[in-house]
Amino acid sequence: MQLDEFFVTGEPLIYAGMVAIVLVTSAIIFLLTYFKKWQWLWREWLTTVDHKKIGIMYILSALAMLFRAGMDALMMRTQLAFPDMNFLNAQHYNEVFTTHGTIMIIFMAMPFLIGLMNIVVPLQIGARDFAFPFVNALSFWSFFFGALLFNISFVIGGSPDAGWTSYTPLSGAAMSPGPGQNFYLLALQLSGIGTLATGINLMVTIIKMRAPGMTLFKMPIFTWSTLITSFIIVFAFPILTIALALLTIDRIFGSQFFTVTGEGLPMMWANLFWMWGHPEVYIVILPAFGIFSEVISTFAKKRLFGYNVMVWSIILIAGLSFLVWVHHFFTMGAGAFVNSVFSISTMAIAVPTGVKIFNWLATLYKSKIQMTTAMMWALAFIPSFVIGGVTGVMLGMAAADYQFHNSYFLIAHFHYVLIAGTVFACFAGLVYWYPKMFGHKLNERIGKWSFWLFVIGFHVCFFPQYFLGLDGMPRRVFHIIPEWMPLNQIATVGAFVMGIGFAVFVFNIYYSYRHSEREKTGDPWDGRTLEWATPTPVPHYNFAIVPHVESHDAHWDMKQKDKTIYNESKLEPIHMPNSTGQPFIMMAILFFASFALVFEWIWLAVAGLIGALVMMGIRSFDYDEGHHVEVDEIKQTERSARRL
Amino acid sequence: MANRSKRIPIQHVVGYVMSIVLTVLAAWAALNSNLPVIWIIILILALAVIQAGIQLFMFMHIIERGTGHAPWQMIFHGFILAAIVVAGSLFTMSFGFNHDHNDDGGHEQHEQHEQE
Amino acid sequence: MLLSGCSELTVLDPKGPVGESQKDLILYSLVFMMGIVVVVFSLFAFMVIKYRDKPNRKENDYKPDLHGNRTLEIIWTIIPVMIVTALSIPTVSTLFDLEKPPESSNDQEPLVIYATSADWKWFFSYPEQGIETVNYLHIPTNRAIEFRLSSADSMASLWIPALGGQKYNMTGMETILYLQADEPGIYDGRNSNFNGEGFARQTFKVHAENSAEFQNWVASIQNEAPELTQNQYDSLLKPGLEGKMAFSSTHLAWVDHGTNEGRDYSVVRHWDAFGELLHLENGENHEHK
Amino acid sequence: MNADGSNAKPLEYQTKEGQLNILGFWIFLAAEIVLFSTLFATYAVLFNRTADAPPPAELFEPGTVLVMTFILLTSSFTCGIAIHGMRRGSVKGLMTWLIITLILGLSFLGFEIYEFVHYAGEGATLQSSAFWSAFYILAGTHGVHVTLGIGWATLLLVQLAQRGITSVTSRKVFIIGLYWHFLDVIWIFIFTGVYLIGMVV
Repeated sequence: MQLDEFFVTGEPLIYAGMVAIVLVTSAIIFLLTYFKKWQWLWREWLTTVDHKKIGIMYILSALAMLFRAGMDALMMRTQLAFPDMNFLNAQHYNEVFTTHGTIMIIFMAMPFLIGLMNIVVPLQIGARDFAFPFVNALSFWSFFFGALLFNISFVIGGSPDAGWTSYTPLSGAAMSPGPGQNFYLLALQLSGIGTLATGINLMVTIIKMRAPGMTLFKMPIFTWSTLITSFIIVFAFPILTIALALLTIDRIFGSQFFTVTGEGLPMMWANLFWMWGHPEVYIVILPAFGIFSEVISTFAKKRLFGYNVMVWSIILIAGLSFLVWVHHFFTMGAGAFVNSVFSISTMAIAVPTGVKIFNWLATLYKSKIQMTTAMMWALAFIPSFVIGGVTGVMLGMAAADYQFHNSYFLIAHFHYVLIAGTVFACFAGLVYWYPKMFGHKLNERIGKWSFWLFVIGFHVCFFPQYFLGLDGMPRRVFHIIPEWMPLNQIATVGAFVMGIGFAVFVFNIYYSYRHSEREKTGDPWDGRTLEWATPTPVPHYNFAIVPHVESHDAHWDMKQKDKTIYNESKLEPIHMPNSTGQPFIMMAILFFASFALVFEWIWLAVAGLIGALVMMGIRSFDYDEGHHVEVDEIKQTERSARRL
Repeated sequence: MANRSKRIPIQHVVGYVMSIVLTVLAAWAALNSNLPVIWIIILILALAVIQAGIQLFMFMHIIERGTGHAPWQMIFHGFILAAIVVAGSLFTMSFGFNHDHNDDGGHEQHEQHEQE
Repeated sequence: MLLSGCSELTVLDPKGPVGESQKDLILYSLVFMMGIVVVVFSLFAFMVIKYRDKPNRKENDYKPDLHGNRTLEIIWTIIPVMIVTALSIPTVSTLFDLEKPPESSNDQEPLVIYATSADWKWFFSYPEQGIETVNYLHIPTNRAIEFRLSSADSMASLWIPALGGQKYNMTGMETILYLQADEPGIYDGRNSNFNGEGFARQTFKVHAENSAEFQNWVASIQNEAPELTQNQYDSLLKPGLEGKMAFSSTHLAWVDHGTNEGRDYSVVRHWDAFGELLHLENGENHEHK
Repeated sequence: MNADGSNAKPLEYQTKEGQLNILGFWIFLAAEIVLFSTLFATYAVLFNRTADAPPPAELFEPGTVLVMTFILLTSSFTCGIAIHGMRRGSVKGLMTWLIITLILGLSFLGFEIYEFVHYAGEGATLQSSAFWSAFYILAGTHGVHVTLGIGWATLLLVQLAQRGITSVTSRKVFIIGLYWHFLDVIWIFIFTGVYLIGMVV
């Protein structure tokens, strides 16, 4: 293969990207070497199995991905600002919207939420780590290398360009030759392994490792939403695994699943993709509901209204999420009967969701609302999400969907639910749990600036898109006609305001790191759940003594009764797992195997696969039992953390 | 466990014999019986479900209380999802389209729906 | 102001009975949605303004342990159920109606047009008239059109927003879409389902005209346009952009991409061409219509 | 099955870690059910789409398939006996029956490879049509699972020889037992859904 086929050439924007990548990489290498931090990096981060550190790595990666896919979004909005704009050509635009969608869903929204789950769930249920810390590290590295594989397509080989849904036959070998689609398939496959493993891990953790006294219906609502999300992951991701595998085999080994030749059935890809894809939507929205519930009840200083109903509505939504996938292709011609069935099941989801909205509003009733940044993100969610929700019901009406489908109406709808739902929740959750993670709050004043910029920008960007859709503007076109210009320009302005809001958010992280007051109490928000009972910084074993829980606002209860979870006389040695480099190495090997398969270098891929199997064999013979933290060490840690 | 002390695991032997019998029965139904095709399919699928049950309950001890109720609940939901995936795919992929070998088949289906 | 603005939006200003029924459904649902939005927004504003934690708030207005109310919860479960039911009934009946030709033109047989998508152009074949057009469409007003949709290669979707909703074009199978124009005019039609580099340019104009004018147009094509040969058709199928064309015969004589036999007709002929980039920039070939 | 007190629990359940691992594996198996069901769905939808290749009824051989089924059923039985032996504390019984199970597994694989080669010789390959792609990938995925199971169990045999029955090895053996029975469950459905129905329709 020629070097100029290997690297992407001919695009000034991509050359600029290459230069930026080289500069940033060398800067990181230089800094690590200069400050002699390589060993620290390996010991403290790359080999860690501590759920809190893994969670932080998830969130940092997700923020980086948000930046990358956000840049994609701004490029698209720039291209669409004028009818005669020639900033991106057709091919480049197609690549940009494909990577934007894929990264935002797979490499931003999910890892961000999984990162928060990593940090928070064991703390909320009084556990000392995940059920399988080793697997947790494996999951993170599988996501990390999957994201890396997807992102290098940008400079090596060429990005995928068939949309994040990658519909066949367009994405098959006949119509999309070359490595682009292989990057998509294998990167998703690689990170999918980790997601499935995380789902199993979280389920076992929540089912088996709760503190004594914490029955299922005394779990904090975020833990509940995590449990249900894991359930969806466990049952939805295998479908994606198979769909991706079949298309990969189609492309690389010439089978005929989704092809035009050999009586293949391209429709089947859409069917399988959305059988995973619709539950996937709930994988990223249910944890968001959990976060909002926690934040709203904390800053309203009031118990969550209708806890049981909130839980059951999550369960109901999860069940229905597996029964509505056809609404993504009502227009495929399956006939009025099939469409009627799925139309009704789709609209049925509005019922439990509506109930949740009213329960949040009722939580605010007779409360004492504290307008912190986290609370503002949560409050902004309610009206914004309602707009997204009601337009979702409109899309669910199949007969009307024939007009909405593939138009900007749809684009506006899913950005309204995914940004107002998931992204607001990520920000709310990050601001809320930030002191627990880093030992200091984010600056409130700058936080509110970023909030207002982002939220106003969001509405300015996406509200006009409903009307563009009704005016017949289809999604994924790389240029507009003059009639659509005014609304598009408004949207573009909004997008840039959102971009500024994000920049201010990131600046706030830096500013607060330098200037924020350090946290002393471990409970800066007067919290309600167990994670606030731990000192800050959280010791690596989380709880010196596993607490006994009596209600779902465990910490609130303890504060009312003047109890604490710490009692020096009851300390016992704590068993903890050892750090290990195996997850990192195993996934690095799989990364190279996948990379080889992208370019269809079969023997190299096979060698990599064998390498990964060997690593699994090594793991099988690994009888590392972990270590014990002795009582004296616990005493010392707790005294300094609790400032006793 | 009751069968822990026994030398010969009765439960396993019974399960094994039953699964052999069920397999032979299914093969006979499919290859040698004169039942209508649809009944054969229903019958052998039912036999398969019974056999799967034998494996799960008699060999895999799915209701053994070593880890609580979660195992059988998860497997149960797994089978429900499997039914949704298979039946749902057939449902959505075969109705209403006018395609493939018989050009008129789809039309007939269209009309049937209209009458419904 | 909002409403007057809305009536200029294509989808809400339909020119035929199919689009009309969809518009009615959309406006009907919009009423419910507006209702929900108004209720939720007012409750939200009330809560956020009234229950902010500010100095000299009345202490008896704060009930930290208030945690549920069964009656209320039942009420706000039942109301959404009722709304969903109210939306489902017209949705289902419209769905079944859309599978038939519009009733307003029951007196005539629908005009059959095979609409075939190929990367990135449209072929419209009129089997009864024995003519075929590329990238533009003439239809008579006040008569149902039965589009038989298929694709020579990638999946596309025929969408004429002024006349009604869309359906997919797929190779190896046929989907049927009924549309009808009641007002003469020129409308925008396009492929709305992303299918590769030339996607944004896979558009066409629909000329809706009264029956007599339509017959005149048909006659002029029949008399003046050249015959479509298989060779020419094969080269037109090659992925790329084409201008408007008309022929006095149809490609259905040798291939119907909506059947199993026709499914891979284009792909086997142009296998290598699908990988080649057009290097399509904005502004180029823009005025091919 | 009878309920029992915690002190009577088999060795593999006695540690917290053992319980976590076994539960985790059950959840994994639930995910595997969905994974295979996706392949079954693909197979069912693509049924009859044989294009120019021979239809399945022409190629499937009832004899071979029945023999394969009996081999796998027997291996599932011997695997159960192995676990039974483990719970009685007999390392020798456990290892013997496990080795028998693996030999049966290998012969199953042998038949499957023969079968695939035979079909390919008749003109039904992975590439020849949608139906045959679905057939090979469904049956092949099961075959790959069997292969991985054999490799995995071999590693466990080494560990058993080194360490005997401990809370860790017993947990590992119990889990691979679950895995092996599960593959039998999947095979029952392949036997019924693919071969029998393929020969009937």
